[in-house]
Amino acid sequence: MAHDAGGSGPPRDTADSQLFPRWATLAARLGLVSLVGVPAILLGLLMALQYTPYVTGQTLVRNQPVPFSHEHHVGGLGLDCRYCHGSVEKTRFAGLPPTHTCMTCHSQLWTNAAVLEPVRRSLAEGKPIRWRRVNALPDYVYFDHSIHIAKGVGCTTCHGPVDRMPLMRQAAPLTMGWCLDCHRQPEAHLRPENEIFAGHWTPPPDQRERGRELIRHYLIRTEHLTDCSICHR
Amino acid sequence: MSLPCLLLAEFRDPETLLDAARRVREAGFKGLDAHTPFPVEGLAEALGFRPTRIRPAMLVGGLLSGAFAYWLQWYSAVLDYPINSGGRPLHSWPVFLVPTFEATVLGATLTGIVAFLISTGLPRLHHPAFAARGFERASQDRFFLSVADPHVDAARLAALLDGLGPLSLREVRGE
Amino acid sequence: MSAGSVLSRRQAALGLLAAAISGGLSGCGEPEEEILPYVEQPERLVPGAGLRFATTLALEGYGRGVICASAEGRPIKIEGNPGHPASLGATDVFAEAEILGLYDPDRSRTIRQAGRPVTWQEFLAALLPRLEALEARGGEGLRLLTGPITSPTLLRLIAAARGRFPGLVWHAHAPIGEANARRGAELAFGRPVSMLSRLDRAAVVLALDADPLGPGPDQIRNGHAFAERRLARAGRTEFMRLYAVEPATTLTGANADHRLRVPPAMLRDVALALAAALGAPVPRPELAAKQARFVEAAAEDLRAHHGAALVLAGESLAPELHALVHWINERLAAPVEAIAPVFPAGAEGPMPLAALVEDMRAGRVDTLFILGGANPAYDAPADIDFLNACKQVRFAVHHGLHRDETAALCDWHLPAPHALEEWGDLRATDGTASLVQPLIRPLYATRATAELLGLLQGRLDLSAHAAVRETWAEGRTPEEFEVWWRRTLHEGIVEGSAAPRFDPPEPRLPQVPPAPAADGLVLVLRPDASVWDGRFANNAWLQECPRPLTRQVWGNAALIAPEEAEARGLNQGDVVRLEVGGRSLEVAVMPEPGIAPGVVALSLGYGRRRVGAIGEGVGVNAYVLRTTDTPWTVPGVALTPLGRRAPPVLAQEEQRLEGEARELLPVIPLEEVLRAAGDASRSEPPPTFYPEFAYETYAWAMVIDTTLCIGCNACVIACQSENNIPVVGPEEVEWGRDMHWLRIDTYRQEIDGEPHPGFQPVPCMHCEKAPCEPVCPVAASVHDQEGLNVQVYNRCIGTRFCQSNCPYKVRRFNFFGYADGQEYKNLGEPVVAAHFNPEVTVRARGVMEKCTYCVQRISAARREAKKENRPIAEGEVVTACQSACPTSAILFGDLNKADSLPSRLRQEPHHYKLLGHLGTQPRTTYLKRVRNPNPALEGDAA
Amino acid sequence: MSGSALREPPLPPGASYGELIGVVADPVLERGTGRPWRIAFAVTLLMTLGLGICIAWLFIQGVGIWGINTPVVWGFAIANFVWWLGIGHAGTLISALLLITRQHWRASINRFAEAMTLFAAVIAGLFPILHLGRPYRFYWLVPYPNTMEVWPQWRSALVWDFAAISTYIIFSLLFWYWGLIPDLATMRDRARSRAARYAYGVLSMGWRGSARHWHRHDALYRAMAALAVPLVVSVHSVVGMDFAASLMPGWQETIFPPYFVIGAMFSGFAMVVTLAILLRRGLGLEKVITPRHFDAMAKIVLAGSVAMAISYTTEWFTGWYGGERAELTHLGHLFTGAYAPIYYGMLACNVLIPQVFWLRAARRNLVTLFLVTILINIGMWLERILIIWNTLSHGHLPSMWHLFYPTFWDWATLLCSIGLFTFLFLVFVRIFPAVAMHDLNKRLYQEKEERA
Repeated sequence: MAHDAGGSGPPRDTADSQLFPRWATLAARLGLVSLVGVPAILLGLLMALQYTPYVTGQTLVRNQPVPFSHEHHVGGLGLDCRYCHGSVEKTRFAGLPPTHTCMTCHSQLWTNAAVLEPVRRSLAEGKPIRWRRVNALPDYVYFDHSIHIAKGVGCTTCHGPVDRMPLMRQAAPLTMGWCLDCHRQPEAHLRPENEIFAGHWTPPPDQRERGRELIRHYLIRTEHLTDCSICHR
Repeated sequence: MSLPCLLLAEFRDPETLLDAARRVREAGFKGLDAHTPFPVEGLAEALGFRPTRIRPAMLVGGLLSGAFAYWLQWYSAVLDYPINSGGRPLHSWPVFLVPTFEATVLGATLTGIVAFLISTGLPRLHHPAFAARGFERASQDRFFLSVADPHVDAARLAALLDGLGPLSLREVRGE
Repeated sequence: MSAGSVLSRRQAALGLLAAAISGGLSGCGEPEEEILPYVEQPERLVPGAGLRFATTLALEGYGRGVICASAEGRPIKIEGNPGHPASLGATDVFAEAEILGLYDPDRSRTIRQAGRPVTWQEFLAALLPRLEALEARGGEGLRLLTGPITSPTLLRLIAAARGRFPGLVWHAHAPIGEANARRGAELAFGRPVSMLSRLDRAAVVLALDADPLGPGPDQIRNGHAFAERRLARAGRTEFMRLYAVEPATTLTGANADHRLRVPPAMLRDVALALAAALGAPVPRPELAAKQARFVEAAAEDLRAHHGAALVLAGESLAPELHALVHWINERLAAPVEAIAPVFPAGAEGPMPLAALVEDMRAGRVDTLFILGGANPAYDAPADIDFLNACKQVRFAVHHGLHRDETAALCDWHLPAPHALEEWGDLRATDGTASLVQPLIRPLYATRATAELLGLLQGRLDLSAHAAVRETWAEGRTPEEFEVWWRRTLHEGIVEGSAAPRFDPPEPRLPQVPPAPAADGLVLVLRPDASVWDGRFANNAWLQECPRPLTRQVWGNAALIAPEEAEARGLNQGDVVRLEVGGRSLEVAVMPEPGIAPGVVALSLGYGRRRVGAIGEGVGVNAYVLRTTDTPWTVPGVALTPLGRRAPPVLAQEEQRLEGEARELLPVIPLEEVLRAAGDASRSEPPPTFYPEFAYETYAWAMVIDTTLCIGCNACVIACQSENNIPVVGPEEVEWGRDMHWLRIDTYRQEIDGEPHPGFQPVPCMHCEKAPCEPVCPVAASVHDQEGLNVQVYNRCIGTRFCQSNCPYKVRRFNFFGYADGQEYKNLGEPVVAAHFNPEVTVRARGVMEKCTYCVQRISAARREAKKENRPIAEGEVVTACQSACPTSAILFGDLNKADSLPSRLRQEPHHYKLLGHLGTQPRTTYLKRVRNPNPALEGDAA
Repeated sequence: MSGSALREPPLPPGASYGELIGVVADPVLERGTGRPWRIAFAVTLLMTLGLGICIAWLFIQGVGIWGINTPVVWGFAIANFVWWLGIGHAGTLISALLLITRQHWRASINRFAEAMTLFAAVIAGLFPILHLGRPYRFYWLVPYPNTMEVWPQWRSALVWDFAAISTYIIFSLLFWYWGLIPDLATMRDRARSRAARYAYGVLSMGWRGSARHWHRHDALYRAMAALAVPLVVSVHSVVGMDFAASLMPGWQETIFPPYFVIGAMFSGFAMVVTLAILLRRGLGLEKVITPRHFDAMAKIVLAGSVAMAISYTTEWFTGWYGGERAELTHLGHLFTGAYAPIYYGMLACNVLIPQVFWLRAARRNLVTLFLVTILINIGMWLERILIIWNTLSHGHLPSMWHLFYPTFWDWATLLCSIGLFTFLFLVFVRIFPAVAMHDLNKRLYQEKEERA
């Protein structure tokens, strides 16, 4: 135990003859701070991560069995969305063109282009083309294309300027928050009927006013739009 | 940042330490402190410490975090996403008070902790006092008076403490 | 689209054309999906939109017209066909459950010989030479065994087959059937007649062990009529009175105003006494005071309602008694209609099973076709030894949905298509014909009965489709036939095909033989409300559907009177041996207040040995105690306790309602409703601190009329089918974890010393001040703007606080992944997933769920209305339970419309809120259960 | 509080500062682990691993492995939660309340009582999460920015729980640790091995007993004590509200919050006594934990038991006086239902048996104390499970009456949680001074002064 070194004259001890070196103090303080700080920062990053394309899949492009270019067909040839996505006005599901639809043109054009081989095979073998889904929602979300079309939400509002997409890309984060933003104030995005299928559409300067006008026009009950039961069943 | 010089006087019991403290203070020494195994009442006064501001800090911290908690509840339940929950009012203030209270306590506590660390300068693993031989008993059964005053040397202190019979008197040198 | 192709569970849940590989409800980090468009898109079919087709489903050979909804080519829901006389827009449990039956993984998939898979060609190779030989012998030794058949096409083909094989004998076997009724009618009228009772024109009805409201091909029609006559509304005086005399409670007895418990033998005396009281020259038997008084009062009541009084005889009654009842009805000018039997009788009709077995044993049967799901090896009476007889048959072909007990005896087995997979036609009990059209391409390589009968004529290429068209093309030019065909398929009913009514001859008064004196107990056998005669034993929905009254699931029990149980020192669940004529079975007893002393009631259809993973070994096979001459009541049964216990699995353990608790399901006499007529000062909400939320657009609400609820369970299965409600299995139910969103609480209250059962369907109450919502920490249980109490599965973390605070306990928790990876037995197989309704989320483990008022239907209606810029019309939203209910006891609508059904019914004097005093302000409310007692029998004690 | 009964000093007269320190510190620093300790350690370590298995199986299979069912959706998990949290109350109370009320004898027991509190609270906090259907989503109770843009539902008592308990755990940890710092310094200075000195040195953050430090320490510590009392009360009131803020018969009672708080103190003190007895034996603390301490604590337990009796009778009375059908049915079920025997057992443990503490002899007889306090904790667990069983198994609608039957996993989880608690405690007494040495010496100094 402690020994009392009594003696003549005041004994002198040097500051370094002790348990911890000088730097230990700084280390301990940093340690204490990081003990709290590091987990906090990690959590913060984790939260931030949720907003990144890494999680939401925004801007994500997928390779397709057939490198179908909306840019060419919509932007170039000016096909109407509904030519291929036939049920977009009728049902929940926008619909994908049956192989038959592709062949209406491609039985004449590019009849032996290599890229179209899968299409021809599909028709020949009666096997569907396996497209890879780009805009995917979780299965507990019941999104209905037809009602959005009917109430003045244009295709590009969610799908982005497809007429400039060589390969289909997920334009929006498709998070619940993103849906809510529009469901909370639709006026920012509503369009008149004739512009719904417009290839790319930029809101006019007085969109707010027009939007409110359109809400009345389409008889949209905004208060109901944030009900859970609107999307979840 | 170790002091150039630190004088330590060791005593057997708190009473003597208290006398010593009073004396050195009257002598106008600077940089006074004491090291004891348990809190000795009156020591702070004897050494002339100003009352600490930890508690006011805790009060402020508590109130702030409480206010934030209440605001958060109000914002989220009334403003950001108002949802009809069992026909209860959106601004259900009586229940909002419960989390508010908890937040207040937590806020006050954490503020207090931080304030304590700042005001005491802990953690401080390296300190000249530790260099003093026999100082380990400061946490057990010895009572040390410490003077960190460049104008004071061991002799003056010894003279001043004459009659109180310190067990030992030592000085710690930094370089 | 290749709807037959096996779908993944997700795909079904997702309902897109996409095969989604996905994590649970939490859906974090979207997995990659694929979308498969059509190659050639079928016309009519719009991806994402459902289709509805009219078709017909058979029970006991009789058709019940239905409309089947399909999604992406998968049949997913059965609804009633309003145009069909045997459906009138409603369904029964059996019809609803056909969906699961279609996707039953235990269905037979391949042709087999001696258990080994073979090809159709191999079968033909074996069969055709035989047929040649048989034809040479004039068909001697060729036999057909079928269930009851009403299909014009099949009858035509059988006749045609007889044309080729004069010696062909057709036998029909129906374990339930209507043999006694037929013989009784012949006794009375001297020729085959079938009598249609018209409850909708009856003011007083006396049921002699008859169960018009019970399960059976006519349940829906009778239920509908019953409801028409028992509508208790303020100021509406007309209200049928129903008497029941029976040994064991039937649904009819449960809904009767006065019910007399008598042992089966006593039924004869009651019938005679009644006839005598109505002036029949028959000896008036001695009756106990209580019974005498009952018969007296009933007879008086019947006489008083001449022209609208009706007596019904149950199938269990002897033919003589049926005849006697015909005589009584004649006397009362009862509302009955005579038609020629829909099910062919007499010469062109089939021979009984007994004759077949006799010939088989004598080796007179060379080639035997067992068609249409006949299963004598399981359900033949015990005195008919089909098993050994079958060994004598050289070439036996079994054709059925499952490789069942009979299939095991036959050398050949052919898988039969499910009713929703093939073409056909059927007749309803009133003779109305309707077409059966497939909703989906056959899942397996099955052959329709018509095809097999085609073979007998040597027509190897005859498809069911062609056969049916042939039948109906007769007497029509091709053009008009095509028009007719399309219209009939669309309507789901053949116009003007109902059998013509005619005036039957004066019924003769029969000689009623004395009741057989028997000692010991009398065993009363009944068709089962869930598995019928056993054919539905492998249907998990039906097995788990709580039986009416007993609320037992997954099995049957020997029901005995409580006093009987006490006398014999038996407790619920004690296993006993029932023994008669050297045959015995072991079964658990269950005291049931509705059973007459000295009677043991046991339902048929259980104890299947070969049917599939779900049904095998469930319950006890009662057929072993059944004989040809005692099909329904087996006298002289000895009961010996075995000291073992096997408590029945019950969905509801406490049924007694005493004292104040009666407020839960008040039973009031009709007068109270009439007296209180016009008084609408009711149902103001209790005072509250909270501001009332305004529901501007719609305020959905439901009113349930407990007077009309006959306890048939159709709504329960409809809900299960519509909302993807999983089956949990007997063990889990025993733990108390059944998942039905809608349950039929059954309570018994003593009225005049008789237990008076009452049914109370309990869905979610959708309380405006919902106790479940404020307690949810994550806002998974919340209200929407239309007043729905919605449960957001994907937000739910499973604290179960909502359920613990729900006074109605209507919430259901996924303790395991019942629908999501931890399914019961084989219900996890991919094909089963095809029955899921894509409009409803398949709930994962650990989340709470509950009745949503079919929010998917509301949402669909709302979206349609919005697209057309109009409000949702009254009656546009029909919940699954409502659409199934044969008595329209469940009514749904918008409270914001003053003229909507709920709004009007909430003004009724006998309207009440369940646990209303708690201030939960439920949106689901009730009408009290109204009785129409005969004053002459009131205060009848002891 | 009844501590005022202690006129005479509880510490041995003539003891020196160093001696007392030795009494506390030597068992940790000088003496090796005894055989009993090692056996206990091994057993509880196994039980802790067992808890791990229970949890693993739970996550693999789902909460269905427990006996919970549709009406009785809550079971052991919630009962265990309430029970552990109750135990996790006495520590902070002893420290804080007795500190504020100047009950200096607390010095001998507050340290390990606080440790007990901490461990119990942590284990308690475990159960609500385990009990979730989807435990991996528990963090949705925290208000944080998320892409769903949804928030916790603040009206739910569970959110209050979450706030209260997390606050309480953090608070208890800090309170305990701050009280510990000076003693850690002492250990640093007494420790022989260099490793130990470094370890204690880091943990004590360089505490050098400076008068300044003491001054600030005192200010903070007393302020925290002042906060602790309302906090503790709030925590178990909130737990009480989990049940009271409902409309189920037997739950919807205004008495619940105070009744739960008292119940918590009751069981907590009982547990403290149990542990005190074991510690006194195991570490040879006879000098610092004296019969007088037990006497005082026994009195508090007795008071608690009386308060519980009052709570029960109030519950019965209000139930009967309210006259509501469901309430009466519930009452009837308490006394005659399937769980009645357990209920009577509970009453015996919590109300009847503790009455022996009216006798001075019983208060000072360690065996009696030990047995009674064990029984009390069993009784308190029964109370908690019965609150759940009786109400949920016999709710408003007879059609949904269904009993709860525990499964193997119910029992395993409960027992293993006790194992974990003991394990943590065993580790604690081997590493930290089980008694607050600076408080002891301060007390000693005061007594010397009083004598002088």
